[in-house]
Amino acid sequence: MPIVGLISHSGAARDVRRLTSLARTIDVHERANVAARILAGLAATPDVCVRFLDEPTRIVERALRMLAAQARAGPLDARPLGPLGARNATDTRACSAALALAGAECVITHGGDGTNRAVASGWPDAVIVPLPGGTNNAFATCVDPTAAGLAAGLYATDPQRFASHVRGTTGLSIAVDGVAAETAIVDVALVSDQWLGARALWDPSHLLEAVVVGGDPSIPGLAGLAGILAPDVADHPDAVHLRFARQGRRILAPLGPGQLVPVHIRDCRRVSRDETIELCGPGTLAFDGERQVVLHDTQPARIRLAAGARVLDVAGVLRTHARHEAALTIGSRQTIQGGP
Amino acid sequence: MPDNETLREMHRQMVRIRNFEEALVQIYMEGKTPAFDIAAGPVPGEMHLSAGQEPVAAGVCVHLRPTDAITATHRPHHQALAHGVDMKLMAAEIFGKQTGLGHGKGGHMHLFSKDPAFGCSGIVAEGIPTAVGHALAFKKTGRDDVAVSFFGEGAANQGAFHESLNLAALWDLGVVFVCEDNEWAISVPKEKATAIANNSDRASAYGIPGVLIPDNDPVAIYEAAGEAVARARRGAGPSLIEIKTDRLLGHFQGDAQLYRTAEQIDALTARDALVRFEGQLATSGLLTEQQAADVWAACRSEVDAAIEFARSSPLPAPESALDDVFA
Amino acid sequence: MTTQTTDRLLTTSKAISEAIGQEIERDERVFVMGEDIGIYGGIFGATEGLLAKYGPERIMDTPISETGFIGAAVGAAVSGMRPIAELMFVDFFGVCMDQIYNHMAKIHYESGGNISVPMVITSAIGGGYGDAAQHSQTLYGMFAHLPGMKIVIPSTPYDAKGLMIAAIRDDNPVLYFFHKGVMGLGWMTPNPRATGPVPEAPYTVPIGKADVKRDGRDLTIVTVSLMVHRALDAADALATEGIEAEVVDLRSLVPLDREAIAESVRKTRRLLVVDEDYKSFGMSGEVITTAIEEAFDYLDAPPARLAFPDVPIPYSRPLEQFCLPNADTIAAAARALINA
Amino acid sequence: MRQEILMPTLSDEAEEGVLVTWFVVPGTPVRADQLIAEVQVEKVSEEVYAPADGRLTEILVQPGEVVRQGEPIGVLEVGAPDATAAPVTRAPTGRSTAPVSPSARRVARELAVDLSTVTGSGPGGRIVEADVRAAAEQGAGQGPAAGPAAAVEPLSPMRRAVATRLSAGLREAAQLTLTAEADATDLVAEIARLSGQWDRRAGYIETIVRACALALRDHPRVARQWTEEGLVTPQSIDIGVAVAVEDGLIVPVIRHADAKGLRELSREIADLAERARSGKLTTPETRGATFSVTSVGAHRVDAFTPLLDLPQAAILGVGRARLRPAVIDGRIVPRTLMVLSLTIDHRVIDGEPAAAFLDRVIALLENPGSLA
Repeated sequence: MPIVGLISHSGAARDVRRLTSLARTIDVHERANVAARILAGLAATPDVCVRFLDEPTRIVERALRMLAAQARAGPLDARPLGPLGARNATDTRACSAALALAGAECVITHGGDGTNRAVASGWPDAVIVPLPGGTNNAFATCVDPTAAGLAAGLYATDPQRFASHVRGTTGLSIAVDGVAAETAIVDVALVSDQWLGARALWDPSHLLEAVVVGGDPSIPGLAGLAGILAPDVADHPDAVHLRFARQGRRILAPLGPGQLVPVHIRDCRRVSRDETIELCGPGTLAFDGERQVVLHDTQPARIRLAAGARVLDVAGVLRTHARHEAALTIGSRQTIQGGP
Repeated sequence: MPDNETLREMHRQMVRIRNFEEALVQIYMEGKTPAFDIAAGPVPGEMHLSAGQEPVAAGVCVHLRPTDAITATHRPHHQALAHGVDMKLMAAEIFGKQTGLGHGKGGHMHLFSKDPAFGCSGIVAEGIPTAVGHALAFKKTGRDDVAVSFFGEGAANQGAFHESLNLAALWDLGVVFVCEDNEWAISVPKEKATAIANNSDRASAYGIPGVLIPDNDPVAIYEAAGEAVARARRGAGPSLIEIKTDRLLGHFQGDAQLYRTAEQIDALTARDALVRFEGQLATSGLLTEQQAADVWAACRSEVDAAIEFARSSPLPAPESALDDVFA
Repeated sequence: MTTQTTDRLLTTSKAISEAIGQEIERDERVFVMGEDIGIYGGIFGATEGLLAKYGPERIMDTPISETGFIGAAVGAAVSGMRPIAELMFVDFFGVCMDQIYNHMAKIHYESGGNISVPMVITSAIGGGYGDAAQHSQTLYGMFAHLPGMKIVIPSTPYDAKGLMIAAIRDDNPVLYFFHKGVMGLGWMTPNPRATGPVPEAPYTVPIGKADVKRDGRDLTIVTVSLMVHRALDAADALATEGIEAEVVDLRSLVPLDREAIAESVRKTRRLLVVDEDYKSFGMSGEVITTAIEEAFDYLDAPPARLAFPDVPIPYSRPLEQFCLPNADTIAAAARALINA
Repeated sequence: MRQEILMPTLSDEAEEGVLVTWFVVPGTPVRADQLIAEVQVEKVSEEVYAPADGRLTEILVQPGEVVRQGEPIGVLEVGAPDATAAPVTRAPTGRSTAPVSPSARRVARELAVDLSTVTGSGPGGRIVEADVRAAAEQGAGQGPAAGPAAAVEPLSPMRRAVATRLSAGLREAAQLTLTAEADATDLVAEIARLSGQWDRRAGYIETIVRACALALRDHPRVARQWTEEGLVTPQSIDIGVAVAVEDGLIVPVIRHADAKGLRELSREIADLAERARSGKLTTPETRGATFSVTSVGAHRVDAFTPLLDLPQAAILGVGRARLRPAVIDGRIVPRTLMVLSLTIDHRVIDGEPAAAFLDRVIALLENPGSLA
């Protein structure tokens, strides 16, 4: 039976930016609700099973209870996989690696950019169906969770048929002291902090440099800033390298939800595919908006463009399926539908 | 981000607290062996220690001034010390001496101080409404002081917690609600007591910011608390911070901890936030081995002096039990 | 008997609200919190007209959240304010008692006298109007049992004003109980004794001093609140039979004016306690014990008591009236005590 | 069959624990699984149940005692429980006196009315205050008449104490008083001399205490005390000195009075008297006298009968000293004389040895040099 992974990150959308910006809180009930809607979509597709991240807030178990309470879904083979009681990105990565090992066809994520980075790093070839569930969601775009579940289920049932709807993204590989550290899926920033602390970035005065792929002025964070500074880069697989300054060109940057703050730009230039950018300490490297590695003194980090993650186009899959079927296939477990 | 001085100060506070409580671990057992008799020895009664929870106190209280009011819990030592409550007077109170904060009438769960403004309650969650009142007074008198209420994850299921969040949000008061989630309400784990996973989510119910600090990290706590305190100080209203912290010892001293395994306890000890923080400071070049040793020695002698003061202080006259019921 | 030199008459409720208003004007630290104390003026009129005069900062309507706002009053008092918090009916203490007896009443003691909690809790007590088991109790005996709070219970408009001003100025927590039947409310059974002379200028009635409301030589009736009115009615009836009853209005339960009880008993040799609170383990027992301890050698008969029987307060009129002491039953008990 | 009840093993680390309490008295029958004891190791407590029906015959570890885990704490004699012992019956006790109100009792005491002669008008024949007053008026002439509007002052605790102790003395002891006159002429001169020498005025009282102390050394039997077990001779000479205070009498005690000189006695008596008047004496300072001295010398009283404060067997009363005609060598000469009255408990001491003691006191006072 084809396997679909489901990783919902319990800690996302709760960090200090609730205080420093207008970031929302996604509480566990909302998170379980999203998971339940994903499962409803999955349950409608023929014979897939679900393996999910076991984390302490038990989002998927809650979701399964919600689904059962609706009394519309048949039994779904859904079981946890990977480390028990996962608490951090390492555990997410391990779960993702376990999914790869189990032969999963794709994985649905509900979290922020950090969650998707962890999934991609544990399973580099993963076909990801990302639902936005973090504070800044540069990587994931808004998709209805039920549709996402349905598309993931269809894809898993017949990956060949929907192969054209898998899109590869560009990422950024980071090496510190010559050792590969991580692949970021949106951006790498160097900030003046010497500590990981609350991990999030919110104070523009701490920004020193950033390398960003997939700039888009319509999303928050450094990707949004890059999209404003280099509007023609948006559809281009290249990256931009920003250097910040104490004064100089002043831009209103969308650093967080509801947080438009002035930043000073020293320069901004396109980074070509073969180029290596060197970011030097002291400072802290933040990947996709989270402080991750402290650079001491003049410790260098080298950034190169690299293959990012593989993303499933939900609308594309559903369209293709619709073109071939008069209506959605009713699978062996009957379901599908909204309200009474 | 904290500057280097602040980081060293936070470290020093954590070391002070740890030293103070390690001394109490020893003293508490005086006269209580071989058979544990809770009434025996120089320090009778229950003794709730905070080892492992020092980051909460150090990271929050470093943002406070003495006129900011704290309400704490039955486990109050770390916050009292970090807020500047006199260690000698505190020790004397714990020994039940005349020279103690409450002249021996309060004890370890009932430490009160005017300057710095500090109080605590032995009743779970019931110290929270008082913090709302402090903030109400500050607002009415135009003071930009803030009130900080510390409570455990067990308290967040009590009505007083919810009433307090509602009132503080309704009246837009400068309260920082700090939930110390050490996962255990005596023997009941949070997952058996709380319908939702993170108490920070409960802020949403009252339309105030809720922040989760997942890893008991003093710098992360510092950053979040700094934002929350600043927000309260500028009149922007209350916030809720939930900190996942670790209770390294039993609920109280003498707790056989039958509800958790030795492995679980060892795992907590292995991730002792104080050890971790010291390592990080060393790696950052902020604390040499010698400096660390000096901090420990200085704190130890401060604690020794406080304990000596407490030991040598007179017991209160028995009939003074009848005083102080009324002002 | 307190001397009153004024021609101005007020009801008890107006005397209370006048006292609060005068203290609000005198002391900027004084404010009132409670349910329906603003535009409504307090369910029993204790804060009538104050919102219009002093505004919502001084007269704060609260949500139905007694633990929250009484706890907030404790905190505000510790931080230097002089709050008055109204617990609408004393029967509601169950939802906030911890703040009252574990916090308000104990902080001064626990702090070794270093922290004061100068606040007043006002609360309506008493029945007789068919409000049944959860809205008719007096319960003052239960509070008086717990150390750390003063308790005053006025029976006349004059005492009501003077005790309110004394309570606000006191550095201790004071519970100020007013019986609904002494307030002089138009929508309660008319009670001529609920209107009386009240000087306009502020004055205090000392807390802890009983008041002999009627002199007598043949027996002492010790009581409080509305039962003072009933006892005076009974005494008038007894006087026609040649029995002169002395009526002692305790006015405060904490501190209890034990000397006043003993003095009157030494004079009359006979004691009857009338108590609207439950009979057992309460005020009546305490008063009788006081007489035995302080004036044993002056008793000519075993002290007697007339109190609410140990049953919840029944709803139906004949049931409730059967339980409540009244002028007739008091007179009968007095005769029994004299003739026994 | 005998079966040991063992201390349960509750902890791997601690070796021993404590027996908190037994719930069964030895000798009583128990049933299997009946709760019989509670034990505690460190902070863990555990209930101990009877392993079988039987009778708890022996308790090996008392509550509070420390015991090693696994060791026996008691012994069970296994077998069917006995029938319970016959119920204990108690003989009824009762009183059949007419009830008297507290107020009536008080007034009867004040007016010395015998309550057995009063008829009660209260319920069940209870005697009330009015009944007593009526009886007192009727019986005027027999007992002291009640004044028409006598102001009644409540009895102070001290008043009660004085009354209780002195009447008890009169009731229980066989009191006998001896009187004798002492010539204090030389003593007066000596006191004047000492006053000049000291930084304070000397007085009679220290000389009398000193004389009594020295005489008691020679006549220890005077200080013996009556007890039900026999006569007890005190180990030291501790002399009480009566001090009049407002509404009462306090008798502070001078310990080892025979070891103290006049000047020391003077200072100590003044201090005790001062503290007695200001209410600052502690109870131990007024307890344990073996002999007492009481003086009314400041008033116009020549002689009186002192009363014993049991268990003391002797007390010396001192009248005023005044110039009086005396016959010396056949001539009438003015001398300062004072009367000493010695009350003794005749159960303890007879007249003759008491007189010898009094002789010795007077001899000492008449030769003040011997007091030094």
